[in-house]
Amino acid sequence: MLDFPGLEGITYLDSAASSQTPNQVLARMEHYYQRDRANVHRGAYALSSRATDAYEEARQKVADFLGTDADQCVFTRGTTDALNLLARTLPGKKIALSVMEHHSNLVPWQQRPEAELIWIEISEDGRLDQASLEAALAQKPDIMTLTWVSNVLGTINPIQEIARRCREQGTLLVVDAAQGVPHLPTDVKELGCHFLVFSGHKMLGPTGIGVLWGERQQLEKLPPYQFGGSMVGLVTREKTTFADLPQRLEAGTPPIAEAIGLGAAIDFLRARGMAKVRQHEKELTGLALHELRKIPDLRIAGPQDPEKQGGVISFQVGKVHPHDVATILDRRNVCVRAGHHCCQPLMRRLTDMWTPGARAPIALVRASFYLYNQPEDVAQLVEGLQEARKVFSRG
Amino acid sequence: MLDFPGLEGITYLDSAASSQTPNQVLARMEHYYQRDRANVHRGAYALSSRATDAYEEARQKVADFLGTDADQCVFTRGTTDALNLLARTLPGKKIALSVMEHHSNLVPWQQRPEAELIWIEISEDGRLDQASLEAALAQKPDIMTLTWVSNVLGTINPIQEIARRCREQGTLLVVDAAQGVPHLPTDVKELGCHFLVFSGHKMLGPTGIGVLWGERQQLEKLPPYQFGGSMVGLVTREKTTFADLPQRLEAGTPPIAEAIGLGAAIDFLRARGMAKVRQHEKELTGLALHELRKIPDLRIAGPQDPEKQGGVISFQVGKVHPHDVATILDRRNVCVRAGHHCCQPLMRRLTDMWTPGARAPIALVRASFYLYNQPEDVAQLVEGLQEARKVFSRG
Amino acid sequence: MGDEEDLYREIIVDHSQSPRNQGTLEHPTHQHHGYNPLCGDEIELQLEVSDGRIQQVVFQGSGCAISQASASMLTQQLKGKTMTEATHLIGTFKTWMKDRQAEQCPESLGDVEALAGVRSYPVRVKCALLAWTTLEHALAGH
Amino acid sequence: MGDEEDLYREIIVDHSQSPRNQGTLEHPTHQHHGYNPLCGDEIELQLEVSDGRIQQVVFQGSGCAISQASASMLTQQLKGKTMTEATHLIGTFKTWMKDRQAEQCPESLGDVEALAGVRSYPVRVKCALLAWTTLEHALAGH
Ligand SMILES: Cc1ncc(COP(=O)(O)O)c(C=O)c1O
Ligand SMILES: Cc1ncc(COP(=O)(O)O)c(C=O)c1O
Repeated sequence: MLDFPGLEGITYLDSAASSQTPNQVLARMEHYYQRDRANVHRGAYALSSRATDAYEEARQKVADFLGTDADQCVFTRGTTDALNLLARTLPGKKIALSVMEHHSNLVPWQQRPEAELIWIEISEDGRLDQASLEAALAQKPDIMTLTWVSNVLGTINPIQEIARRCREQGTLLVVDAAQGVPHLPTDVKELGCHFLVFSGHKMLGPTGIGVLWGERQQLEKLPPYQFGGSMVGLVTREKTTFADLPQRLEAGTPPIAEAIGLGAAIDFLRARGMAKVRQHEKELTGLALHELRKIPDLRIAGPQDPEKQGGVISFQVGKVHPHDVATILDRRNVCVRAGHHCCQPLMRRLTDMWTPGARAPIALVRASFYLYNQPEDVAQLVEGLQEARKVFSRG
Repeated sequence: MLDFPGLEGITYLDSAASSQTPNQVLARMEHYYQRDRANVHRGAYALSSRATDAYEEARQKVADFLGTDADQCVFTRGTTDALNLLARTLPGKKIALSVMEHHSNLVPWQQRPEAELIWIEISEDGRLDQASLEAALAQKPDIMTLTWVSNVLGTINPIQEIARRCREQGTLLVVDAAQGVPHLPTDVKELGCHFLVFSGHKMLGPTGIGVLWGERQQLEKLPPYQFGGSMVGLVTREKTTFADLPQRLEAGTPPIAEAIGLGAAIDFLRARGMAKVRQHEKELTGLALHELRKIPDLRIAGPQDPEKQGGVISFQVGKVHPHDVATILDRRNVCVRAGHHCCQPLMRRLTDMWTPGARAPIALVRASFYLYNQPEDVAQLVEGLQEARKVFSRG
Repeated sequence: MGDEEDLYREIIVDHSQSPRNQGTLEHPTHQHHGYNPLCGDEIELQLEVSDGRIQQVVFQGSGCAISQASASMLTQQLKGKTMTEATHLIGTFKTWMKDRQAEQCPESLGDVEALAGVRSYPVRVKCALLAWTTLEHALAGH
Repeated sequence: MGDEEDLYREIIVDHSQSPRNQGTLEHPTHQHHGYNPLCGDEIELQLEVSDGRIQQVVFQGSGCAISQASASMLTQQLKGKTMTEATHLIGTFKTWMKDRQAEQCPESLGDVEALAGVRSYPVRVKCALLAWTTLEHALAGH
């Protein structure tokens, strides 16, 4: 794994939190810093023009990756930033969202003045509850916002089908693709949603960068979110006119190196092929589910079906607390996450399903895969879990 | 200049737009990506703990650099982001600001619902007009927001004195230190303002990072700006409690590598010594002013006094348009900016002073210095300007 | 892995699986609800102080083995202590937790010393501390 | 620096300092105000078209030498041309500006060809184009 020096000596199973970054991405950013270091869109000299070209080429790479045009791709600081932008600028009161949303796709909507949230429940196997989805649609929400892939359950939601329904009735569909774009072949036209957002750091890119994609017509309706340099036309003391898209939504000096790094990450992913990435993760997920099911007392959340889920598996190991499991794994250099995974309402829901009446919400251990993981990593995980069980059966 | 590979073969005089980045900063970020690559504040494993430590150490470095505590330093995506945060969350209607503000410290305030702007004018030599400042103070604005150092005129504003006056009457003072912190020794307690913001990319750091510093008492009053992961306490479907500072103001995965890079930039600056940085720029500015004044028809804006200004000089070369000047300089690999420098109201004001009655606002050529510039760079600039004059005296 | 290094000694596993002094008091004079939002660990601590001494101390909680074992072992140490002694104990424990080097605890903490291994896991130190900061708040009357 | 490379040929400097066809019309049939917010260049272009031909064309503007010289030279080319010819001219110029390789302009553009050097300065191409996109808008009746 020469491309990923960060993986040396560790079993990294936390790509859903943040992925590793290949040397190719670092080299491309370094090239910017060492050879093209200037601000963009501003300079009247060749260096700045090179920086601008590199930045805009990165935007084109994002567009090609999503099957769309560059002016529909707004660089943000991440998924959370993009979702806050939408929650602040989209009109409407009735907002439908699912119980499996990440805090970043929940709290911004919940905290909107006068927001009326419509909750879509989940089934026992961690998928969107069909009846509840129908009921939500029937209320004709102004906005529906859904995660493409759950960062806890792994569930892949049927965005295409839901988008069709939303369009029929004039509901705007926002897709949190933080766990989708990095792992699944993406074509925004095929998906059919109105907006789609994701982060660079979960797809081999650097921290500090994300993307807001929007249907052109919808994007054009958005008022500016932040104000400042680069997003203006004429500025007088009294008033300001604004630039065209995508600049209108990118105030101030943008994350230049980060955008360029994301472009390089996309090059890396395209060279591998997203269909292959998905296939690889599907196989690992299948293997892991198979192995984990053999461990007594281990309880897995979500669909437990590699066809219906991404490379994310969350579970409990008997009564051993997830943090203790994670620490025991960490002693073997196996990196997993433990806790509520920024999904407290989902954890509450799972608690009510798994241990009805319990006051404290459960926590889960999560293992997540990416293109650099191998069957060997699953074996390491399983061994570590067996040790955890042993430690806690001494008492 | 081995530390700055970006300077090879060029005369870089545009640090006010964005500075070069030393190898030490790149190496520190690379170390994070290659050895500590994980998300922060979330993992239950050693790798993530190292990432968190590195991120929080960077915050401590920022705090030490400003003479303050770490929990008062909020990482933002840049100056513009920080100013938008303040413009969105600070209460008050009457906002005083100067004519020399950058669009990023103007448009966010102008676009606030019900904002009542009070303008502080400038004198002929590009300093805050004393009478106008007094008049603004007399209106007891809720907020006064001022640039520490003008990115066009170079003017260093007397923040300490103004802060004292603001405090006497309960006006909150926000300081746009985008051009201050990179170039002047900074002690926020000595300055006495309530808030201070700046960007990493103008002080040898990476793009995509900035800082909002606030007096603890004032910072604590700010409601959250963006919502999402990391900034919450308890989240239910109905409501959310928020984390303590500084996390409360940092939603989502933060710019981890960028914060670490900024920490390394601060190490670099401290090793050089900020007093020395200032002294060096003062000398270069003095030299440049001396040489530029010898060029016929060259008109300089601002104080024209290295004691009263930072390393920023803006000017016109006779009737030659600034963009043509910049291009002629660029052919000699001398990088300067030309245009309105994101300060259209200031350009309007200068137009009214310099060419009363003119409809179109003037533009200016700007040369700006940093610690890596040398007297040789001034000589290159002067030679280029002489060529520009020659080209345009042929006609 | 040496015994000193071992985070999950039998005594810790035992305390976490069979916590001592669990329950609630009818008339607590001091109490506090400690919560770590990052990991969800919770401890509800109740004390009965009279004649300047801690007469009774109980807790209820949920969370990882470290946080619950630490709470259980803490309650064992508290009974009969004066407020000053308790405050002192908190200080001693906190200092020791943050010092990976210190071979032994400067003062006997009884079973609590089994938490020595936690010091090698910075991310888990906050788990061990929860009961103690909760006690601190309870004594301060928050 | 070869002549072809030279951005600021005498003819350009001359046009920028003494622009041709400056002014305003009393009864323009077509007009447009072109503005580049990034650099502040402005061009107000007015035309009088009758019998399908451009009879009069004038401009007023401010900005860099490239933008003003380009406008001045453009007006020289337009007089007497039909709308279709003018539209064709715009297309030819735009294509040529974006092609750094093309030795010569595919069609004679007269003095305009002195702008050849601009093609080596991508940041300045937009300056040369401003007058032409303004004309495009004017003809389209915007
Ligand atoms: C005085 C001043 N304020 C604000 C800014 C905006 O900073 P940024 O673009 O890094 O957000 C700049 C630089 O562009 C500046 O010079
Ligand atoms: C489903 C989902 N949505 C949103 C986010 C937030 O992304 P970020 O922290 O990069 O803004 C994450 C990851 O943390 C996620 O998994």
